[in-house]
Order: sequence, then C-alpha cells, then structure tokens
Amino acid sequence: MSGHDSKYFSTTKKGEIPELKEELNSQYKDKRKDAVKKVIAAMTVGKDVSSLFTDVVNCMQTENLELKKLVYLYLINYAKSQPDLAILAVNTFVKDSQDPNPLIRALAVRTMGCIRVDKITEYLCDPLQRCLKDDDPYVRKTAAICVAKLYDINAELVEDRGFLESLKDLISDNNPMVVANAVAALAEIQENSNRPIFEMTSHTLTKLLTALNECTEWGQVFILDALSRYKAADAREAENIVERVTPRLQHANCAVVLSAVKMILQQMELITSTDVVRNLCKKMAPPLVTLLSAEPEIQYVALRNINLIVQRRPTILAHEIKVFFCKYNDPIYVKMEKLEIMIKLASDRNIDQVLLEFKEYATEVDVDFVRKAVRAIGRCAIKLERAAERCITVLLELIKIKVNYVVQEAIIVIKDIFRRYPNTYESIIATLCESLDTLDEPEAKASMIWIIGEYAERIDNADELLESFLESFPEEPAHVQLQLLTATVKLFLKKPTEGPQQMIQVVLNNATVETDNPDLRDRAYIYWRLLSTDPEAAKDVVLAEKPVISDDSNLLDSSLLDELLANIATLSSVYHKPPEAFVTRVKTSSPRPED
Amino acid sequence: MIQFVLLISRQGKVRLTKWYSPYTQKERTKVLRELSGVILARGPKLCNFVEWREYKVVYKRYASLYFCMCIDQDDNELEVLEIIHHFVEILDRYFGSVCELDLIFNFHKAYYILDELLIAGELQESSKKTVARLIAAQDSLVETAKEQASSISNMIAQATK
Amino acid sequence: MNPFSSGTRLRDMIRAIRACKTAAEERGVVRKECAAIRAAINENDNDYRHRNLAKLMFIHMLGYPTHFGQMECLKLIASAGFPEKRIGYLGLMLLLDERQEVLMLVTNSLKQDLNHSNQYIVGLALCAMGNICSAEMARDLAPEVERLLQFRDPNIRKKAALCSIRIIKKVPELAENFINPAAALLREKHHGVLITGVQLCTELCKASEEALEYFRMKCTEGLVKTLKDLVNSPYAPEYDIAGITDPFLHIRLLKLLRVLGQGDEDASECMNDILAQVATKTESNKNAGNAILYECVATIMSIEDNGGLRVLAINILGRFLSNRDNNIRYVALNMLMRAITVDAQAVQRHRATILECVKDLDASIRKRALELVYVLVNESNVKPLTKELIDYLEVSDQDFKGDLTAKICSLVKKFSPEKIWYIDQMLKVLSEAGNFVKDEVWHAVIVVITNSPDLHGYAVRALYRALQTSADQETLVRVAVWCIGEYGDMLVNNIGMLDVEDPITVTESDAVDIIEIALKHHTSDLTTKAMALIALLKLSSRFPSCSERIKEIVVQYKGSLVLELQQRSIELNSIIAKHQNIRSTLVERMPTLDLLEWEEKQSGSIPN
Amino acid sequence: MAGAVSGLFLLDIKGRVLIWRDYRGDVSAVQAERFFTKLIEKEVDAESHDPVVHDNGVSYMFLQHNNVYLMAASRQNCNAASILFFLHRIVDVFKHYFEELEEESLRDNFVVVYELLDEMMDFGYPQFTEAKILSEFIKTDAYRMEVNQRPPMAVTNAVSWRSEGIRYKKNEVFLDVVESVNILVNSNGQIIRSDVVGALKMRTYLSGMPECKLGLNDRVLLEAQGRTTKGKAIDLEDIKFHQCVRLARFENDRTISFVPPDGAFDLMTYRLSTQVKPLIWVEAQIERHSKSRIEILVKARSQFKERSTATNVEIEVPVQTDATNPNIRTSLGSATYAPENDALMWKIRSFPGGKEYMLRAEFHLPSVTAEEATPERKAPIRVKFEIPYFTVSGIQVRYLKIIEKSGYQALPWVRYITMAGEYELRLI
Repeated sequence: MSGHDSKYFSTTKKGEIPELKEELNSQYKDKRKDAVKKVIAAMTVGKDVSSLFTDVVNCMQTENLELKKLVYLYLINYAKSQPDLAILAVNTFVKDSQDPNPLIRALAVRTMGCIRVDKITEYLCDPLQRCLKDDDPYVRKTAAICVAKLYDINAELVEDRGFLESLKDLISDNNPMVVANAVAALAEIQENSNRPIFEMTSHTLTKLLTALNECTEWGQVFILDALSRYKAADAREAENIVERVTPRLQHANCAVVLSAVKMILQQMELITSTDVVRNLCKKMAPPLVTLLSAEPEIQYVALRNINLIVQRRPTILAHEIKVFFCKYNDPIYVKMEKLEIMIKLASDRNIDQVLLEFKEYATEVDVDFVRKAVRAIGRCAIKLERAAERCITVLLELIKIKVNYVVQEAIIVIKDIFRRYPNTYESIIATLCESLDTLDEPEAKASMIWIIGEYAERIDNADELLESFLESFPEEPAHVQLQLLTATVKLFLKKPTEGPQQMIQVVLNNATVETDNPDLRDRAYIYWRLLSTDPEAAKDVVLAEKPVISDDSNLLDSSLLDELLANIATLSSVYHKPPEAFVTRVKTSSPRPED
Repeated sequence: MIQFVLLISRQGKVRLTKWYSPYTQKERTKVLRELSGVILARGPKLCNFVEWREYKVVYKRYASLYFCMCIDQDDNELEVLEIIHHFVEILDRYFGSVCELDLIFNFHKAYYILDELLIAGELQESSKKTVARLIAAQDSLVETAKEQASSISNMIAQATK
Repeated sequence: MNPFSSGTRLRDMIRAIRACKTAAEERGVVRKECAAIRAAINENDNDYRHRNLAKLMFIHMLGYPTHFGQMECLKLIASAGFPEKRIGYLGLMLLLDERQEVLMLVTNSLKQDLNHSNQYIVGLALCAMGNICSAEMARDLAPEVERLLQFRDPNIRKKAALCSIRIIKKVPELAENFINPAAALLREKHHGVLITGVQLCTELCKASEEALEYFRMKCTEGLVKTLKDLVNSPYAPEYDIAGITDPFLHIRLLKLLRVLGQGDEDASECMNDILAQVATKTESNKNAGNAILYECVATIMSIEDNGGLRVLAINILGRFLSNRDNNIRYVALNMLMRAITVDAQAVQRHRATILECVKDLDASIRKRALELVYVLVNESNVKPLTKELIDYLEVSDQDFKGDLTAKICSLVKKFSPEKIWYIDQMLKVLSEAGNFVKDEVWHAVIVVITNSPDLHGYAVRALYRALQTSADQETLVRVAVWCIGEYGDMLVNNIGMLDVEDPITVTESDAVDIIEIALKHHTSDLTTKAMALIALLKLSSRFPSCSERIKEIVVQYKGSLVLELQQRSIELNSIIAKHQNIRSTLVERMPTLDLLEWEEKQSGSIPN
Repeated sequence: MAGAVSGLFLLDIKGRVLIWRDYRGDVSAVQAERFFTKLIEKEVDAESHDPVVHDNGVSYMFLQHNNVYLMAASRQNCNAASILFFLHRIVDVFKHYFEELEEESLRDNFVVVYELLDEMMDFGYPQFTEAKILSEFIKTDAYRMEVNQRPPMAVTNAVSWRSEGIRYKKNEVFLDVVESVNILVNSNGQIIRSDVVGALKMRTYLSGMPECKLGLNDRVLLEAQGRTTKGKAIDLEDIKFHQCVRLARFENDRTISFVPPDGAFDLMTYRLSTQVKPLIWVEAQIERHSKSRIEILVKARSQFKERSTATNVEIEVPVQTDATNPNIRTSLGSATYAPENDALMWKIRSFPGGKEYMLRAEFHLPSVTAEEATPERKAPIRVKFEIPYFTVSGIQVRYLKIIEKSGYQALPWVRYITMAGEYELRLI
C-alpha cells in the first residue's frame, strides 16, 4: 500500500537540505543569515541538520552578532557528533575571546565551555585564563562559570592550570555578580571533588555577607546556599551571622527568603539564648506565611519545606493554622500538602475548627483528597487524646453518608484509633460491622478483620463475621490472608468452641497446603505448631498485650530531618529524601544517552 | 468485527469517533487518551498494529491524521488496512483532495460516508463508486428539501408583504 | 427572543473552539454554547434544531456532556423530512448507545421508517439499528429487518444483512429465522449484497449449529464457485485494488469457507482446489494480495488436513517472515502461533528468525514473537533459548521487562532439565529484573528450592552472594531473606557444598546483619519487612548466640503503626523472651509443598 | 548543596518540545519529552500534578502558562524554589518581549528565545532576568538595527535594574496603595480566615539615577523617632521589598530607601492578619422545588461606613452545570447567567455602605440526567469589589522624597484603594 498514499493530506517538502546548503554558501550576507536561521529552525523542530556542519561553521566569521550567536548555538548542538570538524571553529573562538566588545568575548568563552569536545577544551585554557582577569565584570562573571564547565569536562586540567586559584581570587572581586558566580562555581566543584577546595572561613564569610547586600536576587541565592554550609564557631558568631541574614526575609524573591530561612535555622542550633531563639521564630513566621500567597508551584515547595520546619520548630507556626485551610481553587497538590501541615499543627486549642474543615473536605469531588481528609481526622484522633472522641464522632457521621471509599478509609483509621486508645471506643464496633459487605479494598478488609479478631470476645457473632470472609480466602491478597489467619487463631483461642475449631482447620489448611506463599505458610505452620505443642503458650504469644501505638508515624527520624533541614529549598527538601537517594552522579563528559 | 473507529490528529485532537460497542463516556475518554498516547508515539517504520487490551488496533497515518480501527484478535489486520484506505479514498473523492480542515468543518459528512461503509462494525460496500452515488443521492435529497423550504418561505414572505 | 440564543453557525462555533489556546478556554466556549443550546431546547426552537444537534455532536466528540440534547434526536427523527431525519439519526448514533433508556422511545419511529416509502429513510433506520440497537429493540424489530432482506433495492438488502448481524448478536435465539433469507443472499451478484450476505452467514454459523450444518450442506459448493469466478474474473475497475478484483470479497469468502471446512472433511475437500489456486496465484507485492494470502493461510490451517496445502501455507508464512515490511512480519508471527498446533516442526525451523524478532525495535512485533518463542520451547532447546532471553533482559526496555520475566520464569520452570540449572536461571532473572517479577514467580522459586534438599546450601549461599550486588531488587531480597532464615545454618557452615562452588565465609552475625538491613532499608516494602521478622525468629533459634540481639531488633516494632509488623513483633518477642523451650519446635524446617501435587492443583487437574 | 539545571524546555500543550536549551548535556530531549508526555497524559487536568517530579535520575520542575509548559530538568539537588521562581520570571521576560507568551509567539520568535535562554541562564545557573535591561541588548527583529552591541552596565552593576542616562521632560512618580482583602467563610457562616495583603505599586518616570526615600506611618519607625503615634500609626507584618530597596538599611533604622527601576514595579508588599469584618457579606438560600426546578435567594450586605462606596461589585453564585434558562431578578444591579463559570454573575456598579440588596433566580434542569453524573462540585460564592479612597489598615504615605544630582523637582501622586482578594463564602 505504500507509495500511493502520500498524496493524501500531504504537505511535505523534499530536498530541504541541499537547498539550505546552497543558501548557506550564498555570496549575499542576508541570504546566509536567513539560511542559518532556517537551519536553526529545522534543528528546533528536531530535524537532523548535522550534515550542514561545515557550511554553517563557514558563516561563523562575521561581524553580525545575531548571526554569530546562531552559529554558536548550532555548534553547541552538533560539535559532539562532528568533533573533527568542530576544530575548524577554534580559531574564531580564540579570536572572539579577544574582541574589543565584551559581549563577544563573553559569548566566545561561554560557548566554548559548552562544547564538550576534548580537543577544543585544550584551546579553551588560554582564553579562559585571560577572561578571568578581564576588565569587564560581564566577562569575568561568565568566565567564573566557565571554570565549573571545564572542571566538569576535565577536572585535572583545571587543577593543573591553576584555575581554582583564579576562581578563589574572584571571591574578593569588587563586583558582586562576579563574586556570586564564583561562589556557585566553587560550590559545584567542591561537590564533585574529594578534597577540600572551597573552605568557608570566617574571612570568606565576611566577604560573602558583604556581597550579599549588592548582588542580584539569583546571586543572593547562590551565596546563601553556600553560606549555609558554614559552621559558626560559637553562639555569638551565629547570632552575628543571623543578624546579617535576617533582612533577606524581606526580599520579594521567595527563593531568597527560603534560603535565608535555611541559614537562620542552621545557625539557631548553636544559639543558646532562648530569647534570641524565640525572637527569631517570631521573625520567621510572617515570611513563611506570605509564601502561601505566591504562585501555586512555589507554594508547593514552600509547603513541603514548612512540613519539615514545623517538625523541628513547631512553635514557629503554632498560631497560624488557618492560613493552611484549603481554598476552593487551590490545585490539588497544594491542598494535599496543606492537609499534611494542618495535621501537624492541630492542637487541643484549634481542633474544633480543624475538624470542621476536614469534614468539609471529606465531601469534595477529588477522591484522593477526600480519602486523605478522612485519614487526617483519624490521625488527629491519634495525636490529640482529648479530641479523640470528637474525631470519632465526625468519622461516624461520615460513615453514615455511605460513600464507599469514605467508609473504607474510616475503618482503616479507626483500627489505629483502637490501638492507640484501647478499651475506650470499642462500642462503635457494631456500627462498623454494618458496612462489612461493602468493603472491597484490601487494606480496609484487613483492618476490619483485625478488629473482629482482636475484639472477638465482645462481638457476639464474631465467628459468623469471620466465616463470611473465609470463603474467598484463596482469592484474597496476601495481607488480607495473613490478617484472616491471625484473626481466626485469636477467635479460636478466645472461643474454643466447635465453630471456630472448624474454621481454624479450614484456615490452616488453606494457608499451608493450598498456597505457595512461603510467608503465609511460615505463619500458619508456626501457629499450628504453637497450638498443638502448648495451647497455653499460644494464648500468651498471640494474645500478648499490645503497647499503645505512638502518633509519630509521620515524623521523620531526627538525623534525616537534620539533613533535610540543611537542604531547605532544594529538591531534597521537596522529596523529603536525602540527596543521595535521588541524585546519581552522571559524569557529564560521558557519552549522552542515545536520542 | 470493528469495535470502534477513531481519527486522531498528530496534535492528539479527536476528529471522528464511531463506537460499534457500548463504552461509557468515561471509558471513551480513557480509551482515547490511552491509544493516542501509544499510537502517536510510535515511529514511522514500525508496523501498523498495536495490541491493546484484548483487541488489536490497526492504524495508518495520512499526513497529520491517524486513522485507527480497533478489531478482534482473529480479524485480518492487513484487510483492515485496506478498509482504512478504502475509506480515505472515498473521502478524497467526495471532498476533492481531502484535507484535515474538510473533516473538521464537515465532520457530519465524514460520518455519513462512514455509515455507508460500515454497519455494526462490519464492511458494507466494497465499491467506492456505489458509496459516492448513495451519498450524492442523499445530499441532493437534502438540497431539494432546502430549496423547497426556501421557496415556501419566499412565498410566505411575498404573501405577507 | 431567547437572550442566550447566540445563533452562531456550526462553522463559527467550530472556529471559536479551534481558536482556544488552552483547555480552560475551550471549556468556557463550549459551556456557553451548551447553555445557549439548552435554552433553545427549552423553548422548543424548531428552526435551529438540526443546527443545534450538529453542534452538540461536535461538542460530544470533544468529550463534554450532551445528555440534555438526547431528546432532540428523537424529535428530529420523528419529523417528516429527509434532512431532519438524516441529522436526527446521526445524532442518535453519536449521542446515545444501547444502554440509554431514552433509546426505547425511538422504537416506534424506527418501525415506521423501516416501512417508509423512501428507501433512503429506510436505509437510515437500518443503519441506526445496526449500530446501536439494544436486545429489546432487536426483538421488536427483527421481523421488519427480515422482510427487508428481500427488498427490491440491493442497497437496502445489504444494510438489512448487516443489521441482522447485530440482531443475532444481541438475541442469538433469533438466528434460525434468518437462515433462509441469508442463504438467498449468497446467490446475489451485487458485491455489496454478496459481501454482507457472506458475513451474515458467517455470523449465523457462529450463533447456531443448525445454520452451520445448513450452509455446509447447501452452500459450500456455491461459495467455492463464487470464489473461483471472482479469482478468475477479468479486470473490473469498480472493484479493482492493485490488480485484484474485490479483495474484501475474497477475504470474506475465505473466512466463511474456513468456518464451513473446519471439522468437516467433505467440505474441506471441496475447497482444496480453490484454496491452492488462491495460495499460488495471488500477487504478493501489494498489501491487498497479502491480506488475501494471509486469510487463505488461516483457512488452510483450520480446515481438515491436507498435507499439500499445509506445505503451501507454511511456505507462504516463511516468505512473510523474511519480508522487510513489518506489517507482514507481524502477521506471519501471528499466524505461526496458530500453525504450531498443526505443524510444530515447520515452525521450529524459523526459530532463529523468531528469536531475532523478540529483540525487534517494534513493541508489537516483540510481543508477538515472545508469545511464539514461549510455545516453541521444549526440553531440547530450553537452555540456549533461555540464555538468549535472559541476555536480552538486561537491555530490554522497562515496559517489556514484566512480560519477559514472566515468560522466562514460566519456561524455565516447565522445561528445566535439572534443578540447579533452574535455580541459577531464576537467580539471574531475580537479580536482573526482580522488581518486575510477579508473586507466583518468586513463590515458585522458593517451592523449587525447598523441594531440592541437596541444593539448600547451594541456594542460600548463591542468594547471599546475589544480595551483595542486587539488593535493590525486591523479590530477590524476599527469596534471599526467606532462605537465609530457613537455611541460615547451612549458610554459615558451608554445608552441602557442591564442586562448582567456592566456599564463602559468613558469620552468624553477618547473616543477622543482612536480614536487619532488609528489615530497615527504606526501599523495602511491607511484605519484605514482615518476612524479615520471621527470618529473625528462625535465626534466633538456629543461632542461639544472636538471640539477644535479635530480640532487641524485634522489639523495636512492638509499637509499629503497621498492623502486621506490630502483631509479628509482639508474638516473636513473646516467643523469644518467654517461650524459649518451644522455640526450636516452632521454627524447625517448614514442611515442603509437594511440587508435583501443587502444580497439578494449579493446572486444575485435581479438583479439591 | 550546589545544583544546577541540565536543560530548559518549552513544551506545547501536549508536552512536545517546542524549543529547548541544553546546558549540561546530561539530559536528552527525547527522554524528557517522553516522560513528560506520559505524565500529562495520565490526567486530564495538568494542574493536578505535583510541579516537581522525579523519574529515573532526573528531576523535572514545571509550570504551565497559556498553551505552553516551561520545564527545567536537573540531575542534581538543585534549589527547587529558585528554579520554579526563575521559570515564572522567564514568563515575565517573554511577556515583556512578545506581549503574550504562547506557543505561537515562541515559534515566531525562536531566535530571540534562544538568545534570551543563553543570557538568562548559564550552565544551568540563573543569571539575569530584568526584562527591561535585557531588551537593551537583545532585541526582536523589528528593532535589530538599534542593537546595543555592549552589555549594559546594569547587567553587572549593584543596581542591576536601572540603566544610566534615562531622561524625562516631566519627572513624575505615581504611587498606588492597593489593599486586597482575603476572606474565607465556612458553611456555618463563621469567618475562618481573613487577612489583608497590601502592595505599594509604583510607576516612575524619573531622569538620571534618583535616590528615593519613602515615609509611612509605621509604628516601629515613629516610636523609634520618639513621635507620638496616637491612632495613626499602623503595624505592618511581613513586609517584602523589591530588590531595589536597601534591606540592611531598613533593618537598621526602618528607612525605605532605593534607586527605583524605570516604569512600573511593586515597591513593597505587606500583610495584616488582624481579623477584619467582611466588607461585603453574602448569604444564599437554595430551594429545590422539584427534581428539575430550583430557586436561589441571595442577600448581599455592605458592612463599611456610609461615606464609602464599593464599585464594580461582582458576586458569583455557583449553579449546576446543566442549568437551563435561569430567570433572574435583582433589587439593584444586573445579573446574568455565566455558563462558562457555572455561575450567576451579579454586578453592581456602585454599592454604598450600610445597604442590603437581593437577587432571586429560578432555573430548570434537564429531564435526562448525565450518564455518569459527577458529585456536585461545591463551589463557594465569590465576591469582587473595589473601594476607592479607603484602606483597611489605615496605612498612610507620609512623604516620598526624590533626590537626584541634577536637582530636579519631581511630583509624587498617591492613591489609595481597597479591593477583594480571595473572597470566598462557602455555600450552606
């Protein structure tokens, strides 16, 4: 069928490349420039125009800045695939790096650093050396970053040629932009090196704090991020640093604010005066709250960070829970994070209002959000003993609406509430049992089964209820099977009558010779052996008293929290994972993944 | 049996859907999203068949448009390619060098043509000429009715002047 | 005048929608338009009803709700004119389907239109019925459709034939009413009627044994002749595709012949010649020809045995398989799958080519080829084929790994010549793609290991080693955790060493370490953690010196929020702390699940 | 802690790459595109995705603007807040250049886009995002001839937002004090959140390098200066300044001093979380007369002093998505059905203080219901309004001094206005 169908709906052109080739070699400047534009346009839409390499490079020697930029762009894209031809461009680069116009000097050194071809890198050293000492700060700030580029391609070369020293010198540059870029470059190089290169001394600290006041917002972020590695000698130095950084909380750029918060939190660990600490907490609250008026994407990052901050310093936002109430038009990802923080900030004082909110959310449209709201109610119950009863009341009200996923979610949390407050709320079991046959999610089923087993002695028809689950034993997912097994053993131990005795036979049979799940079989055989060797011991083992569960399920462990707090504003703080969990160093000079 | 016919543009816009088996609106959206994801991502040299759920989808790209037909496991994939082409040729003749815009603004015409080609998900007619003739006859019935209507309204207008 | 009647033309609405830059903007335009249409509907606006419905169809196609316009279709269908009916029926087919109750209201109109004097209106009604009728409507209107199978105009007859197909599918017991009129259609000359008639007969054969017998007896010869005439017909411009007259009809005839020939020697015999002719004479340089050949091969493979024809068919498939066109290769793989039951040897000859297809760039071809390789494996070739597949596992893309591992596991289990080989292969798979392995697979690995008493030591040591390098593969971790718990004593004492092994030094505390890591590692899921707890219990008995340390670990989970972990922790703690006397009894080696018996149970041969 | 972006992608609404800039060569466009297309295909609504996602070693940070996605990909632990904010800044820069940022304007201007991406970011580090300064040396085609061939001083200056040599015949400054009232009322009628966000919006048309100093009735400042503060001074919480304001100076002595950018900018924002009485209160009653007939009664009451008047009041009352032919009557203003928002829009041009007005609406629902009727989404009532010559906080600009070495006199014009921000009242 091929061949004759291209005529339908078709608009393709043929012979584009030869045409372009011709135009690139035109004697007219304008035509050449247009041609290069067309080449870049083709490159942009993903066409392979690498075969025009020589022709494009030939257009490089030009006074026209725009044309030059386009050719450079082309080079960055294709030099890797045509390393031998790329050498042709070196002369022009070197020449451009000495152009009287700083814009062109900077452009040359910036572009050369982006061309990851070893042969070209060698030629880069001399121009780079010159540019690091250029009169124009625009060139110097570009050269500073270029050292990091070079280090990424060939670290040895950078060390051998003394670029690190030149870069360190730039920390004392009189231009704040240059300082900021030098800091960024050094921080990156340090990250990739095993030996100390960029050590933060009190001397550099002073210089950077000075530059902080004058450089651009992005530069301030580089400097603050680098400074947050600084370990103050004592409380006094820490206080001094904090004093210099606090004004940044007033910056309109939220990244500056978050980096300043990070820095202050770091130093606060050293500060001993409770007054100072209290005062700092008071100062940080308003800017953190204001972050919630930013664009939703920023709010998201802020919320993930606030989640960490309130785990370490709950007082900061203790009185601000209302700002985390969800607005109608908040994107779902913002709502989810707000909910998380509301749970963390819920207290005996505000719980009534918070519960009202959760209840509102539990009738929204988005299923995941609703589920999370229901769980949030349960988690508040676990967290706040005095509010537990009110939380349960709300959960029961929600169960009555009989929305399937709400019921299941409620049962899951109620199981935890039972484990948190034993012998307190079991009277509601009867209500829960009414929803028994609507359960279709494994976690909810497992929870309900556990409840029946655990309270078998209080539920008159516990054996009937469990039996209703037994029929489908072989088809259930493993963790429902495991709960059924344990619950049946409990029932048998508590009511060793005929019914449960038959049931335990069925279950043990199902869980030993009718399954190949090794874990289920282990559990079943151990119970079996236990029951047949020493029934009294069995009671002691299976029905052993449970310690009350704690509510710290969503608190991170302290060393991880330390690490995450040191990473505020970064991806690590967004993922709540240490950097090494998601950063896999890919040496950038290694070949690119195949396109 | 053809379960459904889809026409999707390169941009993922739906240009025609015909369902010969019942799918809820929600399922339809899901099917469209799933399939356009799979099909638009396939390279040009790969085969024209995609295995999907318990069915197969035969698709063919004409410039910016993908014609897709979902068929049973044991249907003849190569024949369905011919059916797609058959449909395209009829469209081409009807519109005179058909383009995507024709199908957008005259989507109902495309459906009329499809209804002369397939019923119940089975092939109805193997002659392009016959399909063209039947469509032309029905188009002219519509034209005649329109003319009559306008002459009547003219008459009324005249009479009530 | 209705204030919302925007009165825009269809064309303008489409333009406005196309001009939208974002989904939100489009939603706005559509909602406004819908509100205007609802207003017009409410006012019973006759003049613009057809236009509004056309708009709704477009809106519906974009995925927005249009339920409020359903009644409008019915009103248009009920009007007298052809233009109204035409758009009404189109709307009906697009906006509704068989599940809507509203559809029942159209039955009467349909009945009238099926009896209309204007054949085009009859055609519209048939088309709508054929596409969306429900079982109830099918029952109500079947007699009308049956009658229309003999309508004077062939274009109505063909529509009625396809409509009958839908009726039979919805209400199979109506099939016998259609047998006679359907048989009559097979004698028609009009291609449209013939092609739809053939399809109706094919469908009837599926629905009713009686129909199958009837057509087999009465029509086989006639159909063979029809096909013969078609194959030998002179050039017919109206039906010509790539030099072949009406390939569609070819294919439908071949399909019906297949149904008739299957399981009946006489009928098969009757069609031998024409099949041979189609198989040898059909041009294979264009898709249309290949489509016919493909169908013809399918028919040859299905009808009663005729050695000569089969050779022809297998040869065609061989040619297909070596074709450069991916479509042709795909259908070849597809057909070889069916051929394997007929002539496994012939398919085996293409093994190398098929194996290459498993690594093809094209996911569709890969999937087909993998299915085929799976059925090609037997005791004699399992080793090289498995090696090929496992090697490929390393480089295959993520989406494919799930299918691939499942198939490898199943093959290895089915055909492994010796258990040690099985264990080695599975370890490779688990280490390479453990995260893609399904539950039954890793369960099976443990079942096999427990069933090989002389390999317990070997397996546990191999797993211990594998864990050092591939600790991120969840199912590998589980299998290792279980084996180390069960056979920990053999791990630390190098018990049951095979000649092929190098001894390793593992202390009791090393063994506990590795379980503790599995228990605490953040990537471990609940199942792995729960299994690690049981493994610790076993080890506390096997390594009494570590008992105290193990108790320390276990006790940490007593307050766990995770139900299963808490329950286990409490039980284990109580056993270790208070019931040491029975501990060793509780965790002595677990009874083996009898491999053969279990497999038979799985395949369902022993009812339980 | 160091971390930079590997590549910046501009993608169309379906997630396909329009233009991208590779900064580090360690993320491929094909891989990024494939991942992203999959991501946005999963959900109908792109807004439901977390704006930061990780896949296979690469983190993707993105936002949507019109029919364009801006996405940054990184393999390192980069500063997510900074990068996302930077993406928003890119939007601002493109808007400054092309009026609107959308697929078409990117395609039409791809050369300039490349140039800008090269200047705004280097090796994945944000560099410079002042649109006004950028446009002095990177121009669109129409202005190519006037290109300034050197980098403006401002690019590396401490004052990076203003170029030297600006001249105006008439030197003027306009200062608008705008306060937005945010309020959230729950379905019990309780006010559960309320705050005021204020902004000082400036437009400067000043020659040379003017030094400005702004004086407010800030209690902290006045008290520090030992002045009496009876009733007039106010407490501002969380003040945020434009980068031109010297923060250290403010920290020291509460002086707001700055060299302003040329043209419009937000000098400062502040927030007040003191509970305010809702300026306009709205209540709604809904009566379902039958399955298909519904009546709504809405009351709106102004709770500010009679001498003030709210203007351009807009009350949005949600209704069902398939409402038909709403029949609406109001005691003041006009109301229309706005199907695009599934709401009734009640507009009152001038709403005096201390008054109450009503709206009554009746509408029908179709007899055939939608196949998979989604649960009724409970949208709140939303209100918009402006009250000129009035601020909730009582903030006052005491002086705005402008000093330039040429010594010209510049006139400051100050206006005050209060408006509704996020003003939501949940329906009962």
